[in-house]
Amino acid sequence: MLWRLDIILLLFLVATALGVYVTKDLMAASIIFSAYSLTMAIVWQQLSAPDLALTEAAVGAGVTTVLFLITISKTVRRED
Amino acid sequence: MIVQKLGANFNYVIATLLFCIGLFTVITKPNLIKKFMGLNIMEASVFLFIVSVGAVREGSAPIVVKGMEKGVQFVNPLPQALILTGIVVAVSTTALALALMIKLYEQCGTLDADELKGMEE
Amino acid sequence: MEVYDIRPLLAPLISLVCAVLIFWLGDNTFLRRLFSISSSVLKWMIVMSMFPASLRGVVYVTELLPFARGIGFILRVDALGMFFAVLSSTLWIITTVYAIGYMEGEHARKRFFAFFAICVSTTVGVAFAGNLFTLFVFYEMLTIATYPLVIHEETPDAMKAGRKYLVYTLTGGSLILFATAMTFYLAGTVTLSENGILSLQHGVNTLFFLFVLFIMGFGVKAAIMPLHGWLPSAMVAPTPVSALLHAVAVVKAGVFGITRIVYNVFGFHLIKQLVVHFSGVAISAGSLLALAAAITIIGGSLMALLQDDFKKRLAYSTISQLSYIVLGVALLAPSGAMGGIVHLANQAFMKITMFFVAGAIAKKTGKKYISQLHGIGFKMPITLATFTVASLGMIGLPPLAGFITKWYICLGALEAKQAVFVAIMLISSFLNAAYFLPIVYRGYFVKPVDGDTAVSEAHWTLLAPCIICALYVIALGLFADLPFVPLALAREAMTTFLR
Amino acid sequence: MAGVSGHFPILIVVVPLVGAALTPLIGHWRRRLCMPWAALVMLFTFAMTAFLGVRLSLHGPIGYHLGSWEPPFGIEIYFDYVAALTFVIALFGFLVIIFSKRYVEKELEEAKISTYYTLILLILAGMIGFVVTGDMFNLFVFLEIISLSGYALIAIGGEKLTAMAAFKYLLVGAISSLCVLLGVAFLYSITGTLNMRDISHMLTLTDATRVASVALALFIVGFAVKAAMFPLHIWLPDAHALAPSPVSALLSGLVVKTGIVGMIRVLFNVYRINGPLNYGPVLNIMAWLAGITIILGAFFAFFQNDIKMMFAYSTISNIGYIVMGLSLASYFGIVGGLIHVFNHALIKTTLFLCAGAIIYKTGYRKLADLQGIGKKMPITMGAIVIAAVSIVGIPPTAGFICKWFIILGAIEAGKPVLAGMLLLGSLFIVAYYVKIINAAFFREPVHEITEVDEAPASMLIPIVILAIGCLLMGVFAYAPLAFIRPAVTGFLR
Repeated sequence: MLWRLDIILLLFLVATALGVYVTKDLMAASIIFSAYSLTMAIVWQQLSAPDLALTEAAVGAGVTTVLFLITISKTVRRED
Repeated sequence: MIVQKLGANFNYVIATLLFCIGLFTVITKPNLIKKFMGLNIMEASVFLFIVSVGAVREGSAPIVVKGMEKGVQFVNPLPQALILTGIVVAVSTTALALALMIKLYEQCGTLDADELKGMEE
Repeated sequence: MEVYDIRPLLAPLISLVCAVLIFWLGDNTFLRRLFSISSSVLKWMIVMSMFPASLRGVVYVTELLPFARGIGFILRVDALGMFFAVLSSTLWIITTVYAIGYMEGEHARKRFFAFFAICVSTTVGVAFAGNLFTLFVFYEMLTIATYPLVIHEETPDAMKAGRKYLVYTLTGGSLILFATAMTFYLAGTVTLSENGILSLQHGVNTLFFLFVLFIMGFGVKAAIMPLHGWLPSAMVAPTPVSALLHAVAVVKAGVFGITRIVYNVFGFHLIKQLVVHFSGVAISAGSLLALAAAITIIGGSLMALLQDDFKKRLAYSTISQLSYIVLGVALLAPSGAMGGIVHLANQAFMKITMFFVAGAIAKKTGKKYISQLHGIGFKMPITLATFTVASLGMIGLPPLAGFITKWYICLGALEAKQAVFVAIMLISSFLNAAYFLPIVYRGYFVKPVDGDTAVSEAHWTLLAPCIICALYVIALGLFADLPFVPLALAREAMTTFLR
Repeated sequence: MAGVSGHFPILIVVVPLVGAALTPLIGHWRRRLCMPWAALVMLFTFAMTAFLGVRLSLHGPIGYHLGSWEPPFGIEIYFDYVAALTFVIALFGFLVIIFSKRYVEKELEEAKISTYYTLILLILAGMIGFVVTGDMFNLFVFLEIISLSGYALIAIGGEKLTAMAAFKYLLVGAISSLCVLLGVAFLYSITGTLNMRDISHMLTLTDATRVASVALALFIVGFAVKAAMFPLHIWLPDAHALAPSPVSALLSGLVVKTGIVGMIRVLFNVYRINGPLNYGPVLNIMAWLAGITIILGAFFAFFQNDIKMMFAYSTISNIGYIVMGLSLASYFGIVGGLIHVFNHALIKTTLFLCAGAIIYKTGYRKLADLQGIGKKMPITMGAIVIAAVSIVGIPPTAGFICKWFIILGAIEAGKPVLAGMLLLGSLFIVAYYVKIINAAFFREPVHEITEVDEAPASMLIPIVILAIGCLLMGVFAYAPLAFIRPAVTGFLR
């Protein structure tokens, strides 16, 4: 039954990626990107890569998002 | 038949799809921050692909636990070690890029690639 | 017989050292002159020291480090190379004296004399090159070293001429490089040999293509029409440059290259067999080259007739005269080859006299156009006398130098059973007379416009070279067959090549 | 292999890396010591590479297994004939550091000086590692080290638009790195190893040629971006022209070569010309693209009026030379390509350092402003002339050698048209170098640059050494050929 979860997760990845693409508000986009990274972390757990999952959760979802947010706060918030 | 094949390679299909979405974002979005989100999506998709290559269905994590019986199938640990390096590289690239963007914004007052291009001339 | 010796290297090196010294200390006029003259004399002595042995058929060789399989710097003094080296080193002394007088008061003399020395160094290098590769190296260096001399005036005109010069010659150089590489690929070597290095087994069409490439490459400097465009415009350079480089070094390097290609790369026998059939018409390499030369001889003369600028007229005359040499070589007959090689020297001495005269007149009176030269013979009788000697030589009047050439080339044409070229030579002689004699006539028989007929010759540094060269023109004709004259060397070269 | 010298293959990477790590600390303690420290580190590395080079020429390639793990499990450093390039990297790195001293003091803020030397050491370490590693993944890692420090170095000057140039480079560079990574992953998925020689061996056994082909395509695209091959060259001119001059010298002379070395590794060490995958058509396309690169690079360079911009475009066309030589896949062609990797590094480093010296002294960089500079800075301009003559390929200078070999290679491969393209390109190249030389020597100055004199000795010495190198390497070409010949023989086996 577990592979169903995999499929849902993977589809969710696609959805978040598209979300990043369409969102005009950069702040929102970076939050969605964070969700993308977190989902990715879970996928990696599913693929039996716990160390990667941990790193991705911390670095991908955490640090990168924070960096994005800092940049956005210092520059522009909207895309156009 | 096609569905079966698709199911067996579902990870790869998704990875490719994500790669394309990322690339599309990089190419079409004028905003530099957005471009970089796209690049991050691309990177993650490549990592997903590589880990999927090493993954064995129903294999266990490559960690030796006490009292483990022999013959357990491990997933291949090498790709994961590579990806770990890859993630670090990706985040440092992102950090550098974002620092550049802040600098660029201070100098030019915009992060729109088209406007910046106009400024270059 | 080959003898290993350092002198072939020493001869080009000495003027290179001279150039470095001039760059370094050349701001001092005395030192600059000292270096220029002493190195030219020294070089002449080195070259001449090899002369007697060379006449006996000794070949001096210097091999420098080869840097890749089959390719390296080889300097090899055979009779033909010796001939060219004697020619250029002799003329360098004379021209240096002339240049010192002519450049008095001009700007950037340090640069001028330094590059002048480099040019002569590379010319001797071309003469001594023992393989195509070395030949190409010196040939390209010559191009580059001439550029600052061509644009010496730094006027927009000069810059334009310089650009044109580079475009033409470097394109030619590229073709030579390509052809050299192809030769290396086909023959496995680029070392010049007395009877050629290529053979028919490479395929007639390939060889013909290669031949055309080489001729087009060297033909730029040899000013074969239609590749001659750079030569007339390069006349903006100071006269010593025009004289030495455009009558001796640069153009002769092209002609010399063609001679090398025909006799030492392809070889006399191979060229004779090189016939391609193009849509039913048989074209032989030799006759193609001879045809191009014939067209240039006539075309150059006709163009010369139209020029009023003194140096331009001389330039077109050069174009025409150079093709005598090419024609002589292309006839592939013993006498023709000999006439061509001898004309390397004859044309040089005659043309350099004329350029010296043009320069002396321009320097003294500021007159650059032929239409201004009324009565110049009253003011500068000796100068014009030397010019007259040279023009009569050019026309081919016996016993002057030009006659020897024409005699041998006509003989060659008959030997090759191509009598049409005898006719070409005759027409060309007529045209020579048509564009040179009016100058002489105007100088001696038309009274100057201002009526001033007081004799005022140019400075001796300008006059002496004219006289020496004119005497040489007479000597080359009168004593052509004495053993210690270039003719003997030319004969030696010819007999080895056509064996 | 006894004693410390046995560990040299890894030390040449580790020493500059550790040196880079220590530079900020030293800078924190005494800022003035940064430059001597960096120079010392590089000199030391240089000595080691020289030792390895001699060893290589005497005993052949040196394999080194990290932590004594035999490949394919451990990481292998393989000091082969291509790796002899480390010698050049270390030497030029050293010269560039010497040159940087005065330049950096003038052009950079004081706080950035230690960062600057850190990044320089890092990029050099990355390059040395890239060249010597025998492991595909390490190739990627070192590529990223080079790229990241490269992006930062371009932007360090803080001039207007440098951030833009760096960003452009970063974006394209990141995508190209991803391509390389993906290529590595593909290869790993079909061979199960990351060691180059193992992969090469496994490729002969596997039948997954389609995957291998895709991986090859990814590698070529990835490295072509790094090497700035047409049509992936757009990032280069800005990046190389706007960076501080010593950095431009490093980038143009050496860093673009990582793309080339990457191609060499992939094409000749991993896939092999006579290997199972027949990639002749790919090479053919590359050769034609290289021809276009040569001509276009030279063509655009002609219309620039900024000297650094000219040099940057000239780099593009020279990369075309190299790629053409390599992709001819004939003995002479590859020899020509490889020797130009070295010769172009020499020439372009000279040119950019000279440009740096001129900008340092006058503050001008446009050709129109620099008229008559040749009389004021004769040594610097003389070096430019030597380098220009050399890059144009006038014998007997360094640039001629490669031209000769590549043309020979084109004829050998039966593609004389490519040789024609190369010659045409080199004629274009003449055109814009003549422009520079004319402006510098044969025109009257427009600006009052009377008080300008020669650059300081710390700048002149590297320039003079390199310019003499440009001259000597034409005559003593057998020295690099001693390393290149066996390398090419190995490729063609």
